[in-house]
Amino acid sequence: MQIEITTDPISPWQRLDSYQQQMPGLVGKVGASAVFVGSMRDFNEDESISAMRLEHYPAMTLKYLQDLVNQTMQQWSLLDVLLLHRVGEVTPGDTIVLVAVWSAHRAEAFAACRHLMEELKSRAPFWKQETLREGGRRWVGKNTPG
Amino acid sequence: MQIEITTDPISPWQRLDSYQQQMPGLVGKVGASAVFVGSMRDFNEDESISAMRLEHYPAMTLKYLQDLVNQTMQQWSLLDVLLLHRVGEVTPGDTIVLVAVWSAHRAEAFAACRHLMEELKSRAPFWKQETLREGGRRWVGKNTPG
Amino acid sequence: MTIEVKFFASLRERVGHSDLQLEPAGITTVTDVWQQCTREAMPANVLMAVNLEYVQSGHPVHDGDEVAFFPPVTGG
Amino acid sequence: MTIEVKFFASLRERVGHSDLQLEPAGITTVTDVWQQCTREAMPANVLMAVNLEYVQSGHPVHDGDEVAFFPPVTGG
Repeated sequence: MQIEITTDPISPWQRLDSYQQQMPGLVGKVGASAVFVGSMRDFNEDESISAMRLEHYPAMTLKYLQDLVNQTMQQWSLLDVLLLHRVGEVTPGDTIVLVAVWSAHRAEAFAACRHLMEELKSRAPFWKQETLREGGRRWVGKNTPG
Repeated sequence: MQIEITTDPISPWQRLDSYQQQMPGLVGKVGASAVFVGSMRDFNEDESISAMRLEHYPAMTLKYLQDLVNQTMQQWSLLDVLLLHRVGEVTPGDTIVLVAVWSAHRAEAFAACRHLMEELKSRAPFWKQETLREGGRRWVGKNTPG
Repeated sequence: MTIEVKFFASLRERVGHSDLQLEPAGITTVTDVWQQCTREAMPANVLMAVNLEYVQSGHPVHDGDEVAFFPPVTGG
Repeated sequence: MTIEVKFFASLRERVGHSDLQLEPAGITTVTDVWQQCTREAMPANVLMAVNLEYVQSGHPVHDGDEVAFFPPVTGG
């Protein structure tokens, strides 16, 4: 299990490739992997967006995500979880979040991946401030339910 | 959009990495990617499994998957879909299926990825025959609902 | 022309054929195709396709059609 | 010791502070912490945490606690 909050760009598929190579003990145990990747769009609420800044509450974010992942792994008997979240300055196309789960069967993988994303989006203390292409900055007001 | 049925081993994350590099027009449009990877387990219905053979009905499988992907892309306004399925001889740990969808928002990505997998598992004409570690072969009877 | 018939997976082994060509004479439905191919009773869970589309056993069959019989699918 | 108070995102800009240290005298609840930091009314949608856990405004606050106020979260 790995949780990382980083200011560095995330290459989601390369990270998954290298992470999965480090779990050889699970070969033959894993029947299902479900992955969600959230990336920055260049358009939001009728405005073109040129950049975004992601702020967070470091100690609480890490604690919240660790508790969430532990609870989710138990609830759905997961074999492994990888969760990455970007902070700092990002531009359109950048990966913001990656959630990957590994389990024996697909129902658990789908449900757990969805649960992690919905909880993260509604409770983890991150905030987005958008830079509008036409000038100015604005805070994103709230996340929409999935 | 790409659909491929192959006897070659599938490296899911490397395939996703190279596929996504070929869709530069969608940078900034994609807000969500959902991926499911199904892989071969070494244990099923109380037996250790050493290998498996995947048979299919080539012309119907391809037609079925093309129709399914087209219908799903329309229903959830997806930006792109990649669907890979292995056939022939496989061993534990091998990737059997990869379904990846790209969309503007996460609800559509999750729902469409799930829909593609459930329809594929219940309707696409593939069949699995397992080789038991203790000797003998057996056909898998049916897929369980997700 | 003929009717092309295909059997897959465990049903192929049970019926003993993977491909058959049938003369269309006397064939109206998918059930007729089955009965011309084998004396086995049609299993309750058999799936059927005509020209690559799922159908029911009463579906009409015409000269030149491809008819397939197979067990429940187990891909993915 | 003191009570450590943090404000984030739009609330940090509105209140004009990111970090404050308060003397614990006279402070019993999270609401008391807010009122010692600013004359602004507490927004209806504000979220609050004590020692990195979500709480409600009536939650007790003790010397040495870390108290945070922030707007609805927008990560992911």
